[in-house]
Amino acid sequence: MAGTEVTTTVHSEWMQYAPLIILLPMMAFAVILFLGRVFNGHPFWKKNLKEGGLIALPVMGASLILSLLLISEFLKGYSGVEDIFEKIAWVNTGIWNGGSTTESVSFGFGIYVDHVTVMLLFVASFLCLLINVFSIGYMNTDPINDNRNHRFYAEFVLFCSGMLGMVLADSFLWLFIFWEIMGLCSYLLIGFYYERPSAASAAKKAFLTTRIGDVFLMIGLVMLWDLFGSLDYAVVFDTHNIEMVAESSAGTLQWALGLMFIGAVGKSAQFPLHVWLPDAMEGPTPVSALIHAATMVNAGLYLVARMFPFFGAEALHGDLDDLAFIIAAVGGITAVMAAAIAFVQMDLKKVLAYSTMSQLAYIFTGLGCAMYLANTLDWHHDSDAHYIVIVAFGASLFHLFNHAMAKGMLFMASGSVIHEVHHAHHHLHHDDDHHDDDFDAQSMENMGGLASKMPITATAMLIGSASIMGLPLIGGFWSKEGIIANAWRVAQDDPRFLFPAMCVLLGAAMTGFYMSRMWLKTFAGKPNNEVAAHVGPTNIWIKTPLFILTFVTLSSVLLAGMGFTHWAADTEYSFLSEKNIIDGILYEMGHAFANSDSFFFILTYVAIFLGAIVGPGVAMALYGGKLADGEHAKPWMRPVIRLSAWVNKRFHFDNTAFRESSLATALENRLYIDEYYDKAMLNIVAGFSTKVAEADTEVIDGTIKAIESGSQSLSTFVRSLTTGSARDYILMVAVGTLIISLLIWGVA
Amino acid sequence: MSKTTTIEPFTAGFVEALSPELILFAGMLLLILVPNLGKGTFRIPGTQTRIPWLLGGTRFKFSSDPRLPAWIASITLGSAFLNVLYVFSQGLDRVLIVSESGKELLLINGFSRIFELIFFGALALAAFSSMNRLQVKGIGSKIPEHELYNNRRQADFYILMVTCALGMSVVALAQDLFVLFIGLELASFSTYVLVAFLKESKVGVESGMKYFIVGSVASGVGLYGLSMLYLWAGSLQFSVLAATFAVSGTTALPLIGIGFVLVGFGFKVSAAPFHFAAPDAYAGAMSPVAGVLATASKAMGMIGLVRMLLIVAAPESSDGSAVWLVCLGAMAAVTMTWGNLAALGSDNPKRMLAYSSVAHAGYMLAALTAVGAWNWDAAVAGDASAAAVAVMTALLFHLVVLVAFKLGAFLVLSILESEGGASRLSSLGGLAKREPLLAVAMFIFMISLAGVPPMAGFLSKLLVIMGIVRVAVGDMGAEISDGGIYALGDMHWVWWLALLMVINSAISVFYYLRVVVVMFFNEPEEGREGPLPRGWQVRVAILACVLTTVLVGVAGDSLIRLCEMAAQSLNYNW
Amino acid sequence: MDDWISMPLVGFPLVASIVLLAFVSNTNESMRRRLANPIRMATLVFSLVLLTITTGMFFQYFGNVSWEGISFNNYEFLHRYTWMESLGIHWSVGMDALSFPMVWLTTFLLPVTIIATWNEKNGATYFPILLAMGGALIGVFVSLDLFMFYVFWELTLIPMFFLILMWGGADRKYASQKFFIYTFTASVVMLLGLITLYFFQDPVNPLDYAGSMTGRTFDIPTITQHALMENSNGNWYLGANIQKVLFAMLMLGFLVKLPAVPFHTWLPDAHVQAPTGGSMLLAGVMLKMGAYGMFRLPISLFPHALQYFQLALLIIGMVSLVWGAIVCLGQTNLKKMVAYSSVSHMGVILVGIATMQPMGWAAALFMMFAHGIISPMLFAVCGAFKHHYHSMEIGAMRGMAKHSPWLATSMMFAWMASLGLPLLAGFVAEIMMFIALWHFLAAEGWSVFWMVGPALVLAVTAAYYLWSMQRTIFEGGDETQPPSSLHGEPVPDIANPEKLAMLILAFFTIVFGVMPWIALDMMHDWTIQIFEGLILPVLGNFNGGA
Amino acid sequence: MIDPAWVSALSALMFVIGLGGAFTRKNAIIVLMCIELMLNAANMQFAAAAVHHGDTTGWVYTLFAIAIAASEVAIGLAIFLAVYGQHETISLDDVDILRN
Repeated sequence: MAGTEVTTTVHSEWMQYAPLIILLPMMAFAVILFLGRVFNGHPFWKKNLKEGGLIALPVMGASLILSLLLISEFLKGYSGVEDIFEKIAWVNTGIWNGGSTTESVSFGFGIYVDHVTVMLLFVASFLCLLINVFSIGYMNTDPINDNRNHRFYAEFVLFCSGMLGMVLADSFLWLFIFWEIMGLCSYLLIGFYYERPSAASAAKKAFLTTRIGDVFLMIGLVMLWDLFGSLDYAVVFDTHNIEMVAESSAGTLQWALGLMFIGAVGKSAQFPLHVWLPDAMEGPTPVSALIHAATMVNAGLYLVARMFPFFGAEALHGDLDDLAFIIAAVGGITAVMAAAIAFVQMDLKKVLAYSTMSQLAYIFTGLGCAMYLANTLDWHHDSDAHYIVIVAFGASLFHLFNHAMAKGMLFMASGSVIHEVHHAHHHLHHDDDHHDDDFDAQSMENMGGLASKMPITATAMLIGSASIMGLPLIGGFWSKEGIIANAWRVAQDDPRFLFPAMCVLLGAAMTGFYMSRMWLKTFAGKPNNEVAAHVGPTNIWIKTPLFILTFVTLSSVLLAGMGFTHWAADTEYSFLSEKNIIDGILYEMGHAFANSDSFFFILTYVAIFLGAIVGPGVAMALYGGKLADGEHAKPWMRPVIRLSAWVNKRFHFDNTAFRESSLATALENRLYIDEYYDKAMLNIVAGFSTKVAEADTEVIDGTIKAIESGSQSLSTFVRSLTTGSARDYILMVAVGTLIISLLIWGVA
Repeated sequence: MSKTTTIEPFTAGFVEALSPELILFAGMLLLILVPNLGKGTFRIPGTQTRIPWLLGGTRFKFSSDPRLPAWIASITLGSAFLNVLYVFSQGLDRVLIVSESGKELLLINGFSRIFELIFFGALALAAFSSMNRLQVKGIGSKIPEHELYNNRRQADFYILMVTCALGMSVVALAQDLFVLFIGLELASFSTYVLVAFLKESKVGVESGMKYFIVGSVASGVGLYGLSMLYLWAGSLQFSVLAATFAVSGTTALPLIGIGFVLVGFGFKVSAAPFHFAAPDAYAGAMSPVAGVLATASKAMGMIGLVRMLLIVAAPESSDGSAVWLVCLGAMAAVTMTWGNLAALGSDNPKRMLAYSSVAHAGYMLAALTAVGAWNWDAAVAGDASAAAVAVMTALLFHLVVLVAFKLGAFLVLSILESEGGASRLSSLGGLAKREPLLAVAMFIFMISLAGVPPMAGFLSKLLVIMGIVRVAVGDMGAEISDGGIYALGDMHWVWWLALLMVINSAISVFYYLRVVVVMFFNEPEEGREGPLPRGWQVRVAILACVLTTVLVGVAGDSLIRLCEMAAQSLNYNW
Repeated sequence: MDDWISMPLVGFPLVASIVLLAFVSNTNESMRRRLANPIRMATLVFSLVLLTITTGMFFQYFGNVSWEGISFNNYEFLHRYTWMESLGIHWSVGMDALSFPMVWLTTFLLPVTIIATWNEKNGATYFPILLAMGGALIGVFVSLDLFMFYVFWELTLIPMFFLILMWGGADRKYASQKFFIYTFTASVVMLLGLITLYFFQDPVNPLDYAGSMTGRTFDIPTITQHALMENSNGNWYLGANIQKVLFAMLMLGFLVKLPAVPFHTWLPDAHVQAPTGGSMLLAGVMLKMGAYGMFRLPISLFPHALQYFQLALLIIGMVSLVWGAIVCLGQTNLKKMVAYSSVSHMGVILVGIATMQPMGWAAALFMMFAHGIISPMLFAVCGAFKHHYHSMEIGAMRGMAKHSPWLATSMMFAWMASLGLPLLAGFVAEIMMFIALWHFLAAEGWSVFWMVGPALVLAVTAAYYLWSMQRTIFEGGDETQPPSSLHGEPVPDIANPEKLAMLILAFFTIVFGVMPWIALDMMHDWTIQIFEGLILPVLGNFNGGA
Repeated sequence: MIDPAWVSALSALMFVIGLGGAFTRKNAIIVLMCIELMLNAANMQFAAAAVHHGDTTGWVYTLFAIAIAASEVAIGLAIFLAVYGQHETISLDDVDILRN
């Protein structure tokens, strides 16, 4: 077995330093935490090192550079299946199968690089760096964070370490280990404002909910281990090993993967383990951006994507389609549900949170469909089928990429808005202590018409929203269309998939609505109140990452043209190998807008119609509006605002009936799911545990105490026989004499 | 084993053989004479000439010292003890003292010697530490003058101690049941008076009366049993009884007779249901006396039981188990459980120790029961007598070390008693603060009684359990190596006595620990915060007990060997 | 002299503590107060000497001994001295890869405990008692003689009893007695089992080291070797029936010590009342005596019975695991919760044993070790909490992160370590237990529902730890007043010695979490050796599982 | 000459009366008398047995037993006297400070 396999090919000298991608942030964690503990409040620490922010920054930069080097090496043709450096034999142990010998087993740590890895690696390290930059601008300028930012940076870098480690790990075990470390950091960061009860309970909720998923993941891993005798990718993805397992226990494998998928559901906040994500917005905005939009929630997707080799294995042909359906269906449900809840949210970050859930659900649906295709099509031999599978898988990964970039940006932008609204509020009310009375800087009620005041932010938000909505040619459009198309393709094969397919189509329209609503309510129209009118521009630390990400999002058309969907999904397609960029773009556009298959041709336009016209249209009708007089948005935003104003004027309708409907109430209450969970926790779990604790003292310890008190009362009884009267003693002697004599005589 | 020398009384070798007893006798005479030495004169009748004859009258200064009797008694008992030790170190000869008509009277061997060791040791310690216990003028006393005792009362006390020792040693040596009985009565009468010695207090006399009256009934029953045995066998020589028993032991007369005799000894070892007077006696008597009752007196009763059960009604080698097996097993079970249960709720440390003494009697009876089953498995005859010896060794060892920690515990109580009573647990309160070393000593005694390693009490309990289990398991080990498969049901039922015994030890921890907790946790009682009464003698005695308890516990091998040798020298009939 | 165990590791701390105690008890109150500091320093130095020795043993500095590759029933530093010849009792000491980690752990925890409870009252007697505790504990682990083992087994009760009685909480009287009596009761039954085992030897052809009086021996290596021999009929020397009885009797003692449900109720009482130092040693090492004993005696001696009782062990382990965790959830007392979490973790050990897999056993061994580092930290945190806030109630103090960041951080770390966060020591054991359990269930065709318990526990453990943290570290902004138990005094953070102790414990938790192989490799080797030396020869032929 | 068996029977009767009296009577003196009765029963039995076996040792036993009985009475009465001094009663039922 994989055990202690030793390195094979080392491509470049520096590749041996790949573990530093993980280790550097991990060490930075200790350094920042320690220095912060010691030098807290010191001016140099505060001003020059930004309470650790400027220690984290170079470290994250180094991680990014090392990652890029690794990625470039991979793109040069490094196949990545081999380990880069000598594996650490982390745990050596043995098992006994009932025979006359024991088998030795080893769990090692190594690094595994393939196409999925490099994609996630880039996303993680790139976003981590940007968010680090953003954090310096965001965290260090808020007095509420004074003297505790070192905690933020320490936990932040540890989180990055966990994320990068999870991506780079060469086995499911280490994936799980880093996965849990991320969970810890998420917990700590959500609870950053520990003194707020809501933050404390949100942190607990996040950890616990994901923990429940993790439990299933762990069991799934254990089952998987038992099937393959290892958790190393190299072993479990080995065709021969899969064949062996497929022969005897394909059903068990499906169970194992299914349980692992539950872990992904928890981490990626899918129904029914989605409840933690909206609450997690209690953390500082960079945290929301990083963890709960851009990276950590992708871990679940990464895990599912990692399972692809099983679905694609010839030996398991047709064995795993049920699981593929479940993955797609969970995605479908969550996509619609989250989008619906997002309709009624007033909190800027919460809208984004639900949007995140919804978009992740898209990716799950996409992955589910891709896996169904891989599992049912004969794609190893049929090149058409091969193409279909690869594009389906690639589209999901591409959406992951696009969504990560766009959502990271959106959160940062929203953070910037909140930051400035907050400042404006302070400024306005000359509040010098940071008690926020009732003012909620995150509520869209307190915004409106900010497009002119924060042009870069507004632009970023606009581009990001467009990407999420899937407006043609921008960012997520490419991937989203792919997902929808594949869902329907599968639905043609297997009617079960009509459900997720309908969901994603519906979701497209809903996304269009709530994203537009968010943007319009924040940036268009007139300021909703005095505070919004006094918002000013942001600082450079905040602007820079927004700037960069705007361009990345816009440039996803280039990535699409470069065949991202192909090489991200399969090593057979190498980067830039197929066509030149222009050809690629033309090809993709042709594929998207002029599909030769009439079904998909129509589907594309239906999707575009729903996502780009119906959704935004309704939103504009409800929330569109001109900026306040004298305020001017940048030229590229003006058409949007004007359009919205026009639509609003022309098509405005009264939605009070909806807002007062029970459905809206239900949506505002998150469909009561949290409530049920809380009730279940309180009544069943807490109640049961109290009963058990009582039983422990009353019954188990009660037995002990009863024995004790019983023997005490027995003692009292026995001692009461010693009456004090010598007559009784003599009587006892006489009785004893009789008994002894009888016993001796009788026995003899 | 060394050969037996047979001598008649007052012939050559008699003095050497009975030197400890003669020392005691001499000491007794000294105790009578010396405190009475004075300026007494004898007027020759008809004249005015007074011849000083040194008895009576105004005492000399040295003879009026109230500690003099204690010293004499201590030295007497101590030298008797050392004498026995010396005899042991010289190697033992078996000396049988017979009457002119050839009746066996006394047998001096390892078995009897080790009991003498117990008796003299216990009594010497008790006498030595009573020096502070019985108040004497002007020495370490906080008690008012009128409560002090004069030296003549002292002399009485110590004379009784020495006669008690003398009676006990006769019991140890006797080869004739009646001689044994005489010795027993001598010792008993002494203890009756010793228990009732505090005649100025209500509890003192009450305990004396109860102990006397119940003891008299028991010995009356015993004597009647003796007469039945005599009627049956025509002699009370152990050798004759044993021989007769082997022939016609299963008729009613001897069996009931043996049962009656057991009652007499059962009272001495305070086996249930003859133990009732014991707690009352211990509680009312002075602590050193109670200590003697719990150790030496118990050992004396145990001799009787051993002689009766193992020599006379010897377990038959043909079918193994003795006639009294069930009876004694039941008695052992009831005794140990009763004692422990009763001790559990007792608030009076002395009563608690008394009940614990009952429990210990139960353990010893369990050991004796095991000997009764020594030959239950015909297949294992080869090793069985060794098993019986092992149990006897355990029994002897237990009796020896009991002196150290049981008497030690009573001696600690005696210090508190001389301060103003030790009849409530709370009187031990705060002992750790008042005199830490004394509390530590008491702690050691307590855990030793409970059988917690590494104290002597653990080793003794271990030996007893080992003995029982050895008998129960028999030679299964060898059987197994020949291919048998054994389970719990294949063992003899005495194994369950061992289980009962360990469970009882667990119960016993409860009340022993309570003492410890009171000493180390509770505050001293009102008015008892000050230092304890002084007196180095009792503390030396306690120290000796502590050292014995600990040293035997960690290095008891030589004592085990000594006991084994003594156990082997018992003239079994098989 | 190459006996590095008898005098240096066992005799030295015991004698030193007795001498110190004897010396102290002859002094008066004020003298004792003045002596506290020198005695504290002395015990610290003594315990560091012990740590140096054991660490030196690990690095092959003392005795050049490798802890791997010791075949089953062989021991390093093996020395026998006749003790009580007539009964076949020897002072025989030695270590293998089973005992060495425990010995190291003891010597490691001793100085840490001293540091963590640096300012304990009545230091002049407290620290020597800690030292005695350490000596007795080491004695348990190095004993290779049943008698000696039992003596030290019980000897550990005495210092712990006094630690609880003299330095404990309000209800210490009850707790100390309950602790003593409960565990003593179980161990006397075990003693009877040991003695019965002792007499299942062949006196006709006595074993080595047999006593002159009994013809049998207490020597563990000899008995172990003997138990494996076949007799002339081809049966195992100890028949399966008697093995079961003896196994059950011995296990009772160990299960109570461990403790396993339903024999666990002494533990919460003892822990809640015990002083911090007592709790640290109690949870850190004393509980492991139970697991150690299981491996050393019943498992090594009665493999058939182990197989027979496999299901029972699994059930007890599962129940402990689940019950302990659920009870934790219902606790309002911080220390009680931590105590019950120990019950739950000890369940992991039992389940690991019940899997009859080398991996499961290695998991159990590593759990013993890891819990031995983590749980002292848990109790150090609880102790600090109690010491500074004069209360043990969860929720008595909120917003600790603000008032006492050091304590809050330590608590967070310890809690996380205990709930099995990866890369901290506890995780390795848990995942190994899981894998071994599943492997066992799958191989034997047992129901999958056995996994429900452990799975549930993972979630419940997280729940109670997080919930308690929410109510202690978190919440409570400026408007929350410090607990009323402080009577308006300023809220303190933990003192420097406590910080140091926390740092040491945290450091080693991380070290053994990230680099488990340091300890695990030798444990793994031990499990392989026992399987190849004992389990496979005995059970391998006719393995039918349960 | 009377058959020793009759003497034995008589002694058994005496013993039973003595033992029965010992635990039915309250007055310590009477109990002491009952004990004496038991001892004398034994004496009679010794005597009868001596006759039966033709063994003179039995007579010696009897003599010793009488001596024992005498000293027992002496000690007993002394103790009862002391008890009366303290408790002002010698009823066994009323002297029960020590109990349980």
